[in-house]
Amino acid sequence: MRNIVIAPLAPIRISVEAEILSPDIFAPLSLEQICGLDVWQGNRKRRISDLFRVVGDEGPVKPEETALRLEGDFSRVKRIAEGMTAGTVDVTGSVGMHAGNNMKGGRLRILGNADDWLGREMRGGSIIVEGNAGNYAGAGYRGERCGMRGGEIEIRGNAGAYLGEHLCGGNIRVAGNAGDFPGAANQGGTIFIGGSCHLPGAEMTKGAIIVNGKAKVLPGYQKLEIVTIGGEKYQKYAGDLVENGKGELFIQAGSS
Amino acid sequence: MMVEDAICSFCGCLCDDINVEVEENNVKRVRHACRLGSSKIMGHERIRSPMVRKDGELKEVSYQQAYERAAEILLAASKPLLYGWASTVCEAQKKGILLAEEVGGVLDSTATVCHGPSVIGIEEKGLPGATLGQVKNRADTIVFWGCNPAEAHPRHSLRYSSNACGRFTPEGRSAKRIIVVDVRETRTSKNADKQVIIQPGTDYEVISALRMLVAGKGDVVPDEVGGVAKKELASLAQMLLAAKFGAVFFGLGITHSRGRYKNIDNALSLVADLNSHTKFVIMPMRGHYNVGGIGQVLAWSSGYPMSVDFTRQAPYFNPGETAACDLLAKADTDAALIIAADPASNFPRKIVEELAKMPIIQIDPYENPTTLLADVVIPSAIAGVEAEGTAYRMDGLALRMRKLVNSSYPSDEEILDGILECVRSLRSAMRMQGGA
Amino acid sequence: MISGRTLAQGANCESKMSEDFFKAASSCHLSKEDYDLLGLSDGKNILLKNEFGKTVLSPRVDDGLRKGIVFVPMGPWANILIGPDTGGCGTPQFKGVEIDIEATNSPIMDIRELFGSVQRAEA
Amino acid sequence: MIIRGGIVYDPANGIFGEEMDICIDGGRIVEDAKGEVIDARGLLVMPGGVDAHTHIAGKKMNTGRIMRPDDSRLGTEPRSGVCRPSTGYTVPNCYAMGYRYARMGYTTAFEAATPIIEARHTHEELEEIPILDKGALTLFGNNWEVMECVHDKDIAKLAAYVAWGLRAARGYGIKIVNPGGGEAWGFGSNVKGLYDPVPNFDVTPAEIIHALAEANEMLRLPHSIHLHFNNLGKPGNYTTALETLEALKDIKPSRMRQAVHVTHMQFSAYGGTSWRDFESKASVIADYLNRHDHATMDMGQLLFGAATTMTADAPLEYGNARLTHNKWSNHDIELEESSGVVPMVYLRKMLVNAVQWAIGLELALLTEDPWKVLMTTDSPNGSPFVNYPEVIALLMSKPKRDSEMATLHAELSKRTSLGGIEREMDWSEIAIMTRAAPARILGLEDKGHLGLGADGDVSIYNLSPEEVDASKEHATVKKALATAKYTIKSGIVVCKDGEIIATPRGKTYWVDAAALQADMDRLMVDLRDKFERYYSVQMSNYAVQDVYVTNPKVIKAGLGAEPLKEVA
Repeated sequence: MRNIVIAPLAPIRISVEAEILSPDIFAPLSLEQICGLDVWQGNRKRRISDLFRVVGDEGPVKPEETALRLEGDFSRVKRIAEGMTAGTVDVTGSVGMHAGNNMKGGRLRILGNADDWLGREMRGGSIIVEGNAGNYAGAGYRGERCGMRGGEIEIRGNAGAYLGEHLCGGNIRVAGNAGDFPGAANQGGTIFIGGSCHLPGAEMTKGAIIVNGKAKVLPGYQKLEIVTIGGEKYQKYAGDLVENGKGELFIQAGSS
Repeated sequence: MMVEDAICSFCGCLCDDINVEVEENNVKRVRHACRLGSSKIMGHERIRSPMVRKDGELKEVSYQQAYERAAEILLAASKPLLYGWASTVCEAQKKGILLAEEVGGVLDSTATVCHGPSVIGIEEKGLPGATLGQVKNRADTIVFWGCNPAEAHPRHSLRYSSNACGRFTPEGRSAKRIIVVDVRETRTSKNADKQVIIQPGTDYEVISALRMLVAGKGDVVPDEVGGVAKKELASLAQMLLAAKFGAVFFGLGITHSRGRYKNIDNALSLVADLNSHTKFVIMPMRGHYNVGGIGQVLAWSSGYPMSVDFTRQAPYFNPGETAACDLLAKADTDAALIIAADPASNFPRKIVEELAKMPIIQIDPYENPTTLLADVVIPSAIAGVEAEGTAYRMDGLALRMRKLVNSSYPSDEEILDGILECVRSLRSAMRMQGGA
Repeated sequence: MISGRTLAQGANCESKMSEDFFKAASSCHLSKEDYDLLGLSDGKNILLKNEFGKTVLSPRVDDGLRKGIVFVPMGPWANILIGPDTGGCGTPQFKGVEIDIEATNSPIMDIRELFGSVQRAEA
Repeated sequence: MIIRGGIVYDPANGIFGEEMDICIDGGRIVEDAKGEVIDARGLLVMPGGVDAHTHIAGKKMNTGRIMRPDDSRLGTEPRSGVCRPSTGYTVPNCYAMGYRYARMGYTTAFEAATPIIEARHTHEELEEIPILDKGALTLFGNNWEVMECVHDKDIAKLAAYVAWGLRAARGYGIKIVNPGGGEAWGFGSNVKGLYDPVPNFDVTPAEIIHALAEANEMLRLPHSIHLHFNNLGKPGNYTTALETLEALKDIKPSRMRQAVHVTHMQFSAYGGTSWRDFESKASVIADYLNRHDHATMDMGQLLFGAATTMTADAPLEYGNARLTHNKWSNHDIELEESSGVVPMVYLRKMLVNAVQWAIGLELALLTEDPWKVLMTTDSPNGSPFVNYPEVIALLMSKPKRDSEMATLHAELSKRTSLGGIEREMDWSEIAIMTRAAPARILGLEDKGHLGLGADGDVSIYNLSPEEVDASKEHATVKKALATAKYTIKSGIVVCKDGEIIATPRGKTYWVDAAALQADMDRLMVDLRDKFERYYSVQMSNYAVQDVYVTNPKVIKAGLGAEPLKEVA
């Protein structure tokens, strides 16, 4: 593997849009070329080397042979690993919005927290967040009919609102709580929520949502039988019937 | 002199039947307007002169000096916010968009603290609407959901909705059924045929229940939703289905509550569903008289109706990321131009505290709390009273605002032009310096 | 707490530095039940507070409100209690905000006092 | 300016691929000129393109933008050079409208549908569209005053209303959409056909159409009525199309042009009884047009991929939304119209979409006279206008059509006759369908040709018509048409090799028609009453003010007006 380490030179105030922080972009370039890539900070075009220290192995290699390590606080850096197809990105701190946006393959791992729109419209690969994720993880852009279509998102902390909105495929797993409206308009993906959430599966037409904690269930859900999944008992619901939905909602029995 | 059929520049009703008596260039009397409109047209104490803050004090300067200082602030910023725009005319809004492009800023309107969630809802579902005259002529059933027009849009009922008479509604109020859904009793609900009081933050669930009942799937609906008995909701659903022409008007009661845009999204679906059975339309009750206008102008200029980020020279839109409150809450902006708005009063306090940390340019006819924080204050003519121009009514209808009196103040459009010119000359001076 | 437009607040929203606006926007409407419960009849003001701040307002009985719900006209007094979070969609939650209320003898701050404490950075 | 040595196609002047120089001075075509010389040796030269039916401005376009940020993000191009930023694919922003048309060599585009009361908004957007000359047709087919005049059989008063309405809207001509259906939609219903009475008004769609055609000719308007049929978009609707055309046979045009222009015929040439047995009836329609001279049409070609449907046919849009389970905007317009907007994706694998795709091409290829068929996609209903080069390539190349059909549903060949059509259009026919005919059909004397005095609008393509075999080299054709080598607008090079280099302001055509004062007086009694009782705006605030049309080109028409010069 070719290892490349990037770290901010100083704390970042105005957020940086850095869609080029991806194995696909870096793999064929030398370190010097990488340093010369542009990122945007507000209306200013900056070089990577103006804002970050870049060290590591020389290339070129293939994307799948590239391991990118982001050290420090990237919470004000947006669009990390956008569209990546292969390789790995490891972030020791937190990341800004749209990390793993439109990701197609490879692995993005975030030790801190992720901001809103993590894995937006993701198609493949995997994202692991050790901390919390913001709103709209695995969702689609404004007005779009399809959010995440494939791949895996694992959030070991809590997730914000609109988790997996317009989900069309793939799996999302949240160890903690999710906010309002997880799995809204789900059309075929699967969401597991270890904790509680509010109004899951609004307008869900296909797919499944499993909630281990408490959840307020919408009036468009028909209560069905108690089922056992992985040794746990769940109350099964079908819906959302406002959309003639055939989605499945499971809430741990006795919790809601 | 009497100016007839003047257009009121207070709320989104844009009443265009106002008669204004003008004597010696002063408004003497306003006829037909409501209390809100009269107060606006009669006018208040004005800012007298442009001012620039020096050593903590606002000092009077010339317009040109104010424009130059404003241009310096905007060009020094890497992410300036250009905010407001709802209480000025489209001609000024167009200039504002050009300025935002020139300085690479983010342009946002007061919609983001009003009906911004409605816009996001519309992006999910579309807007089955109508002009207000259609409602006046046809509606026999009117729902006010989370809005209180008796206080916020006082002439709405007479001109367009509850009390209006039209071709198929000759009996006016007596033949209409008025329904109010809210978390409290209001002046509007007290005059309704049916009021439904729901628990705060349960709009989404209540709408879902109504969609189920309208579709004949009431058997699945629990006995109580949002604090309202199923029987009560069923009778509401029956009233909706019995309409020959129904209209839903909604306000900030639904956009500002838990669920935000999802509430609107679901209400839009309810109306779409109802159209399988009868005729229904829905419309947001817009507050500022031309908040509709900035949405329209911005949409045809940039493709998006609010919260447009021009920092990378190409429009990018994402409320939640690019709206004024988002940027301020995350300290992700470094200068602000505020026009025809008062964020110091209308934003959450914590966000105002962030705003105060940045250089602020204010363009407004009146002193307000934002003035207390501003570094450059530029007084303007009152659009719709002292300056003419275009405004869009809450139903999207464009009207031309009349000029009622002359003013020595420059219009918003002229001020923005002045700033734009200074931005251009300052930038070319900077380029020449950089090149030398 | 919910905040929103009133006629009086709206009529004075372009003269925000005026006494009329102060009167219109620095009040808190509540049910008779809550009013009596807090013992506000002897001319006391009402203190509203939550994690974001606290504000003193003059209480007004409003028959339209249920117990447990108070209404404050939109404006700088109400906004002290509104959180900065935009919930991912650009708009703070101005309605349905959880607060604690109690009677107080403290005075209501006028508009200049209200903003006097805001830290400004010189451009 | 001299355009040197191009291979010129100017069908209106009988020029079909001749090598010649074109001179422009003062924004117009002249005999001789000095100045800039543009080397066009061997290259395809045509008049600037004219789009006679497109949706580029107004409430429904903006509604499309507002409800589709997913579309707006697709066409994003940053501000650069003389250009402001572009966004959108099916619903571009105003700037992109101008740049993209100009990039394809188009210099004129007519917005197809504006209600009078919302014309101010339409002009606000038209003003923001750079480069293009433009105009807007005005909707009359569901208007209360119209239906009342029709009911009273008072054609003179109707003509007065049309004249008044065009003036109030700064409009160019009479647009009729699903006549009577828009009014019926006011209470959620529709009209079923030509002779189904409009609820509450006791008139039929047939009567509305015929009366408006009579009024149109009474006023000697430059354009004929511009008609969107009833029952549009429904299987089996070709009978409505034929019935309507028959019902207009007796209209005597007041000028050398058609009596009716039927728009986006593709959506009205449907056979079958449902979407299951849906089939093309294009050949029947084309056959009718081949035998009759009172009607012209535009294709309304559908292409696979994203579209946004937007039309004053509101009930159709509700049907679309329910069928596709997509977002739905509706907009009813008091006393005048209704309308809707629904996003759409046309899929290759859907047989219905494949048949629709074939119908548009069949219509164009089976109609013998290219002067009767305009190339359009009813942008953005059938496809956004940027895909015109694809349509042209399909018309010019049988191999391209065959290779497309090979990717489509096997059943397609049973539902259409497209596979058996050998015709391949040549550059003369393309120049007619995209330049000469739209200008003539609209009645634009200075457009669509390169005769002396015509507007100096010229497009030059990086393609040699003598060397390129359009049938085989359709990819080359498509590429060349997508990016003009030069687009010249009023003598100014606005686009060079696909790059926009100048953005002059275009003009806006509108028709000022005179009616008899006595009729106007009678009309005013009606209108005052309507404003008093029904409209939500005052009469004095209704009409579009001059300030909204800053560069007008006013065409005089009407009773007592000078007879119009006929188009060549």
